[in-house]
Amino acid sequence: MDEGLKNELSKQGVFTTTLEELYNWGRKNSVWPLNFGLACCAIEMIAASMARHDLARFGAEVFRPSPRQADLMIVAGTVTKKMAPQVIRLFNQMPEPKYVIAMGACAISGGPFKQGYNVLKGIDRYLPVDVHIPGCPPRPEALMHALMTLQEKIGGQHLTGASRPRHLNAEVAGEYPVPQFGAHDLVPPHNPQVWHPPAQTPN
Amino acid sequence: MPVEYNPYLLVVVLLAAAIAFAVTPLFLAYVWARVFSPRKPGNYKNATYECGLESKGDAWVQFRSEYYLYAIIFLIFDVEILFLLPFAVAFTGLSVGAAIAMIIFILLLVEGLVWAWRKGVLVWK
Amino acid sequence: MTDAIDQIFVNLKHWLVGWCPADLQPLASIILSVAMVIGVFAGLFAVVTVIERKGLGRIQNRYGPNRVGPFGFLQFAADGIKTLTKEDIVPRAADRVVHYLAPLALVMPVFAAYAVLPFGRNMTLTELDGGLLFFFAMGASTELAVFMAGWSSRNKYALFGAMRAIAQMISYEIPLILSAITVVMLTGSLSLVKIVAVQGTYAGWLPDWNVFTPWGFAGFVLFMIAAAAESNRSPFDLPEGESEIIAGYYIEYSGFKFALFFLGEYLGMFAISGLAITLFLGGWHAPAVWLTWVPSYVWFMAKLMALILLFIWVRGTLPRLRQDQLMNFAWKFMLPLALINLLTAGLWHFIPPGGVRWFICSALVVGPYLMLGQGLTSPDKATKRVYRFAD
Amino acid sequence: MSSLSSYLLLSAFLFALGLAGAITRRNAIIVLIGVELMLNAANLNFIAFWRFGDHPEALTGILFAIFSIGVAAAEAAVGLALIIAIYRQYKTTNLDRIDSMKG
Amino acid sequence: MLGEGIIKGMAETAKNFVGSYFTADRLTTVQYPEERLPLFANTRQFPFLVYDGADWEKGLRCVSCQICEKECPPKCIYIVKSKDKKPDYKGQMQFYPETFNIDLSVCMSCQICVEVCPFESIKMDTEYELSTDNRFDGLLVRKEQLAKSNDHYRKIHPHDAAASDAALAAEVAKAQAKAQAAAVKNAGSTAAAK
Amino acid sequence: MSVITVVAPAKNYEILPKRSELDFFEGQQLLEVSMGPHHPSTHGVFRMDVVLDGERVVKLKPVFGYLHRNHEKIAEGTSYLGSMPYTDRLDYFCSLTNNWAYALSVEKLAGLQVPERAEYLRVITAELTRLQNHVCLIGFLMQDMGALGTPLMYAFREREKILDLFEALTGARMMCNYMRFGGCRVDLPEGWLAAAQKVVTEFPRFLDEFEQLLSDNEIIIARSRGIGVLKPELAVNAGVTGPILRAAGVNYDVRKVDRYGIYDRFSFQVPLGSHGDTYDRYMIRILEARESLKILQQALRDIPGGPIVDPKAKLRGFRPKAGEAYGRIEAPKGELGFYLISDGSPNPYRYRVRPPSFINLTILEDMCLGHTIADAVITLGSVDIVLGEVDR
Amino acid sequence: METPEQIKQLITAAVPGARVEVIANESPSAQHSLLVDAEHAVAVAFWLRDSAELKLDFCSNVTGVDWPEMVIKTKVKKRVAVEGVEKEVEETVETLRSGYLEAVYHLYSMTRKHGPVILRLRTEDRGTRNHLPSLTAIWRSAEFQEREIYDLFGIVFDGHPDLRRILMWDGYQDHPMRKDYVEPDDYEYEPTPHDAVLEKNKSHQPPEVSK
Amino acid sequence: MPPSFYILAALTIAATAAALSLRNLVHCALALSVAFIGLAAVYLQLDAQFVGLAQILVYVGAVSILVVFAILLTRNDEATKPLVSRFSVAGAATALVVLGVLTWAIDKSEFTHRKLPPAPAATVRQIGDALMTHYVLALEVIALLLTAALIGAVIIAMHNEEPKS
Ligand code: SF4
Ligand code: SF4
Ligand code: SF4
Repeated sequence: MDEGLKNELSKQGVFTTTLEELYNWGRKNSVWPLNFGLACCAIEMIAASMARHDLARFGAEVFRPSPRQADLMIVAGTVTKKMAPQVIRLFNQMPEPKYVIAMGACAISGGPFKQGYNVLKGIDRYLPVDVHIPGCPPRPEALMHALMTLQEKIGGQHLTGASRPRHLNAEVAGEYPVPQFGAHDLVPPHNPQVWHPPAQTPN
Repeated sequence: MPVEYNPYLLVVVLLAAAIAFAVTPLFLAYVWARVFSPRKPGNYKNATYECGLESKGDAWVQFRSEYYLYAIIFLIFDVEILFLLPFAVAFTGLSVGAAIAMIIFILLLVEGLVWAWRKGVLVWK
Repeated sequence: MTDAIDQIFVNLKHWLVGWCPADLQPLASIILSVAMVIGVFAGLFAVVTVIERKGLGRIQNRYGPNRVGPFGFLQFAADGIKTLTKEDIVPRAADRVVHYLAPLALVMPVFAAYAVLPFGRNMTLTELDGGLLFFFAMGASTELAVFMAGWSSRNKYALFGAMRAIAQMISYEIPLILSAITVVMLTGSLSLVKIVAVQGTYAGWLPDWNVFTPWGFAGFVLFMIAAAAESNRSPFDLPEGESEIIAGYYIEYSGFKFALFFLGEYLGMFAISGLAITLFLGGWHAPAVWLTWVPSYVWFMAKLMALILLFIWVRGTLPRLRQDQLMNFAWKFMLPLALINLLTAGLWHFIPPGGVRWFICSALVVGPYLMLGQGLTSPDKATKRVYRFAD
Repeated sequence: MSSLSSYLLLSAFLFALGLAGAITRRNAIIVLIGVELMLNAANLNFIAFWRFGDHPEALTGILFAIFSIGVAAAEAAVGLALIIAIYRQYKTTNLDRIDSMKG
Repeated sequence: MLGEGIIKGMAETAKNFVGSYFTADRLTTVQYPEERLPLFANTRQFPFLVYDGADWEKGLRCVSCQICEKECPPKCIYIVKSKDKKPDYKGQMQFYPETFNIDLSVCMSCQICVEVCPFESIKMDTEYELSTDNRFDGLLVRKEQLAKSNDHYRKIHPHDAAASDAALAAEVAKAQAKAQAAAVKNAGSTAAAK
Repeated sequence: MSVITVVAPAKNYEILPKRSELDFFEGQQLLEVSMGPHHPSTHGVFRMDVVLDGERVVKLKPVFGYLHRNHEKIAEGTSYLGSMPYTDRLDYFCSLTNNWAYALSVEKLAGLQVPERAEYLRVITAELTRLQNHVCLIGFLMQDMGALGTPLMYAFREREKILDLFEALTGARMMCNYMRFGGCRVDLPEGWLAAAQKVVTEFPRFLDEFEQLLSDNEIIIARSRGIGVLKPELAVNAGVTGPILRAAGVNYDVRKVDRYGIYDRFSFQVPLGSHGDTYDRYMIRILEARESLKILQQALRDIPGGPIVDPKAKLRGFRPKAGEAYGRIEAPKGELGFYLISDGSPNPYRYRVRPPSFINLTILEDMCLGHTIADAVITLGSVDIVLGEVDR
Repeated sequence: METPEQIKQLITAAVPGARVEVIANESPSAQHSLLVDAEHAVAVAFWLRDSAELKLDFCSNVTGVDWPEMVIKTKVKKRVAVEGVEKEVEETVETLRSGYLEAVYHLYSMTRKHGPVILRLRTEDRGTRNHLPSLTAIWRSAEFQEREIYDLFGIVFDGHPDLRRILMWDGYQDHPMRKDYVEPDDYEYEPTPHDAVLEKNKSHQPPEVSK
Repeated sequence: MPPSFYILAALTIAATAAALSLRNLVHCALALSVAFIGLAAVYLQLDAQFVGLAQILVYVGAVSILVVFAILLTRNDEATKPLVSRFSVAGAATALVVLGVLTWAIDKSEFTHRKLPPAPAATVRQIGDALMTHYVLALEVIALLLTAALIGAVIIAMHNEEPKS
């Protein structure tokens, strides 16, 4: 019946389009971030929500302390190996649709600290990141730019069809495995389902 | 010409409306989840939140019995209010004697409160 | 003319009801009024969420939401759509049934409380003889809902929040009701319509509102403090004290159920503010004789908005108390003051009007206030500290 | 069956249920709940008799009910306090266990 | 008296609330993206490579000495030296970078590369709107993206650019003088030889 | 395995970590909660494992390492200069004081002199840093008490002004990377002194407003007086430094004790508390901010011209002689020290940061025991930690 | 304030049997340190803290240093008779320094406002004889810092009240601050590989690609 | 007999039964409050407005809370054990007998078969008048009782022995 209804809906193109627009409009204008900061970048994240920059203008100042009510995880700062399982667990506990912004060099790739033994070389090893903001730390404006990039991305998503985002697709698994603490490193060191580095270093 | 109706019927309708008000969106959300955005429960997702760690120990633990003392005092004063209300409504038509009777009533209870206060019961730990 | 505008909603309803068959007329009338009230207050909720965010923004030297829709006022719609389509997560360990019922159990009594509030001239859903009692009975029922939410989540923080919430609500319920009883004593009725009617006269340029008497003023202040505590508003927002117990009793709620808690809390705040208006601020009466041409419901709404702004203002300023201080404040300050205020109101009735009455009653209000305030703060906390400086 | 009797029957049902619960359940709190319900059943009788009685204007039933609520509240406070005190002593609210511990 | 401090605090917030409608000092929001804060002359974000003239490939100042690559603390520069040489601004034949990549996802904007570069060829840009969803390609910037004209440099850091231009001009002058001297000497020696 | 037997001490203070006497509460069911690593008020990814009896804390164990970024290990593999930008990221609120402490240590190690103008620049930037750190800390502290961000917003409003100064001078808002061994990186841009003067002149007004909002507020007084009391003996023994130490009444300010840089030229005072509680810590920070303003006024007035780097200092190929040095300064959070061992190579052989906020946390449990969980939160807030420095 | 030599005299007078050695520091900082034997370290520390002369009540910094086994090349000038002529010849002498771990304490006095006095304790080797007495009982400030040394360097402090790993997780087995620590291999994607990184990255690359 | 009565009666009895038979004590307490609400509704239906609302205020708002507190403060070990005690059979039998007798009595009595008289006026004001005149003594007695209950309950529930150190 589900499938039937879906087909029905996709046949009624008009209806789905308006619904889709409404849905995307709602989602993108109400992005509540998880109140979650890791390191220096978090201070710039806070600065972005402060009077000078005022993230609230985008309706995104509702920093929810509980993952159950948050839509966006801003990974702001260095993710250490000791912290990574917690980050992933938190992300898993957020309800769909949810987004990840990797803010700052550390969150993207380990940044300046990537040579460290306890530093995860990028949160995208375990989580599907929607937007990356380079910078160390990125300016508050850069975070807002990223938010707008994210809004654009949300605005372009489709409710049905093969290109629909993961949370609308029943086949895609709903959560990401949490790595375990090993004797020397996290086990596994990355999640092959999420992380696809280029086969060879592009030069 | 105002229509007369049973006040309780109104309350019932109001309650029903409240339920409808709450349940309709929940139902809509359910339909949405069925049609478009499938719910995907999972081991981690449906685990209890505890600051990102795995929750350890049951949350349903027993609390300090000091909390209970507040509840007792509250109950007694709630009952006091139950008697105060009719008194208050009738107050304008009552004699000084009745008022004094009520003062005695209150004082008795206040005495209990003062006793509890002095006993250090009203200390939240 | 002014009367017509004042009664426009009433007449409109009657006109509409007149179209119904006679036996259905009561029901139709009820449904119309209920729909109206729910619509208005749900709309108010939506607007107030935005206003609150904008107001807080202004207090904090920033704009607040201003990009979604005109002046950002469609922010609530976006939030609504978002919450509606959010995945609903029920923790594995939770008690599913109670978890589901808790938001409903919160919303129901909150809505029911609106049954007795007079929103304007002839604009009350129903006039109960025990209207005030009905209101408080409904208020008391929300405690269980909060407990249900916290307990069923089976989360330590949630249970903490629930425990705090109950302790707080029961502690402030007594001063809340006691400060309302002063009004009842001098009005002689529990019916809110009557209470409003009594405040409808004007003494010179001051209206005869209860708040303009010593006992009424004290009662109003006590009532507002207790109301803030009952609706878990800052500085009494311990049950959801973000910095300590994260989100309190609704920590595990997601999607629209969470929104329902939010809704319940705000509607509760509106209702209790409405009650404060009814009891102390003259209900829907205009503040001056020459303003009586403004429709009554406008006055009610204006006063309601003013109180809501007061709540927002307080929220933007004050940090929160600690649980034991909160309890102490309720039992060792509010409760004695409320009891003394009863006495004041009694004396007000028995002493003939005049300056003497004012003086005695004011003294009875101010004296205990100062004394109890002293008792509440230990000497260390009352003095200003001096600091040494070393070179 | 007439009106009054149906109220009385309801009250009887509640009373019997409360009684059954109070006697058969092991948990002291449930026992107390049972007792509380029995009191409520009695209250219902007061109200019903007042409503159907010859002198409703005397308000006796109502006032009795109010007083009864007061008494029941006091009973609940003391009863639950007792249960908590007992629990602190024996670490259980199971009446059977408490029984056997005593003896 | 109890409540005094609270009232004082409320007055303070009220002042700010009202003030936000009247004074700019109490409404400090800059409404990005429509309004932007002016950037300071020193502001730095990520490095770029300066080129002179119009053709970036010809004008690139970098001589591929790889000092920056070595000194960059997080090692986010990757240079492959060319096999052949091309003339630099002084006309001297120099190597040039065949590959010059900077991994923006690692760069910590520390400016050390700029400080250590002896050839005024790497400078800090001020562009910050770089967020992308393309993790691997989008953040690894290559020579062609890095190359920016000296005019751009003059625009974003007028003061520094002037200094660097002056230094380069001095270098050129010195080189010319040297060349002239050499030419003179050469001429002289040839003359002498003659 | 050889186990060394500890020679019994002759006399000891009561300084051993308080054993949380759990058996004391036998029979009471205690609640174990972990606050953090994701918790709104642990200032980052700090975690406290708390055991609660009702709302009272009976045991509190800090858990570290969630931001352990291996700063020391990385620094041992990088040149001396290369570590300078990393120090920015230690206490990411106060990059300039971190810079200074590191530069000071290297200068000690290599025997470099700092020109006068550079010393003034250092003082000015460091005191501005202290200013913004203290007001922001107070903002965060109020946030922990539950004030909905308003004080924090005001604090950040002022912080932005100071960050503008930093950005104008160093090019970055937070990660300034400004100081070099033997001086500073760039000289003041045009108009900077005037801008700084403006900020410094206007700052007292803000501090007054801030105090108006907070200092007399009954709720804040009730929440913070008598909470998290720290005894001076314990504070000294536990190596607590910075405003917390001075709030406990111990007169120890490295600026006065070591007189490093040119601090002996300025007249300023060290405010001291007498209760050692959270309120004192709050007040001491306000007063220190006022003292910093005094220093700033003098420094902005007196700053001389001249070079800004020691001509002997080399940017590249810097290899100090083998040896070691420990240098310390009074950072806003306490004594920040760098311990360097050189083996003559371009990289330090051992590079160690003495992080004030890490060591200040030693006494967290002692300060929190017996108080409620809400008090523990604000006590932590009043310690002023930054995780980048705690875990490094 | 007393010179290290004087302090050494004072200590040996106050704590009989304590072996104290002054370790000179050539660098301009001239912060010389005192090497104390492990057995008497606690007694010495107590004396340092409580003695009227020094009153080193504030232990500012505690840290570990890893000195792995190393061949030390020293140039020694020697007079050798070469073909009958006595000449001064420089000769490199290789001595094998056995490895050890070191804990360094920087002590100051808050009462007397002087310092630093630097205390060094050395373990016997880097293997299992890696024990040192804990000075937490004397200076609380050592509590977390000694834990950190235990975690990162693997020195076991006997008598420490709560010796657990502090920065790394509990199941972790290495001591990463040691010089011979090998970090886990996560060099799959290195767009800008140099030196060591390049080597490590190579194992993840298809064979034909190399710099 | 209005149909609302049957609905309310069914609700009340079901909730009562649930309150007394559920395994999870918190569920019992919640069911108990539903039963109280049902009873309150019955009072309202009987035109005893004040009592009905007071029932909600006191029972739902306070007694249920008290019960909930008691449940949270004690630990239930019933979950794993049979619910009923050894008196179960006897208890059930007693209850049945009582029910039978009551039903019989109700059925037999003449009085119980009266019809509903017109609604009497029982405004709060009247109640207050009656309370402060005829029942003033009872009021004072109740005050004494409440005070005694307050003090007694607090003494019983207080943790008097200090934890031994
Ligand atoms: S990217 Fe830079 S600023 Fe951000 S967390 Fe990493 S080191 Fe800190
Ligand atoms: S940018 Fe400068 S330092 Fe780097 S390789 Fe080119 S010329 Fe050398
Ligand atoms: S700015 Fe720093 S990190 Fe970035 S490329 Fe230059 S040296 Fe490397």
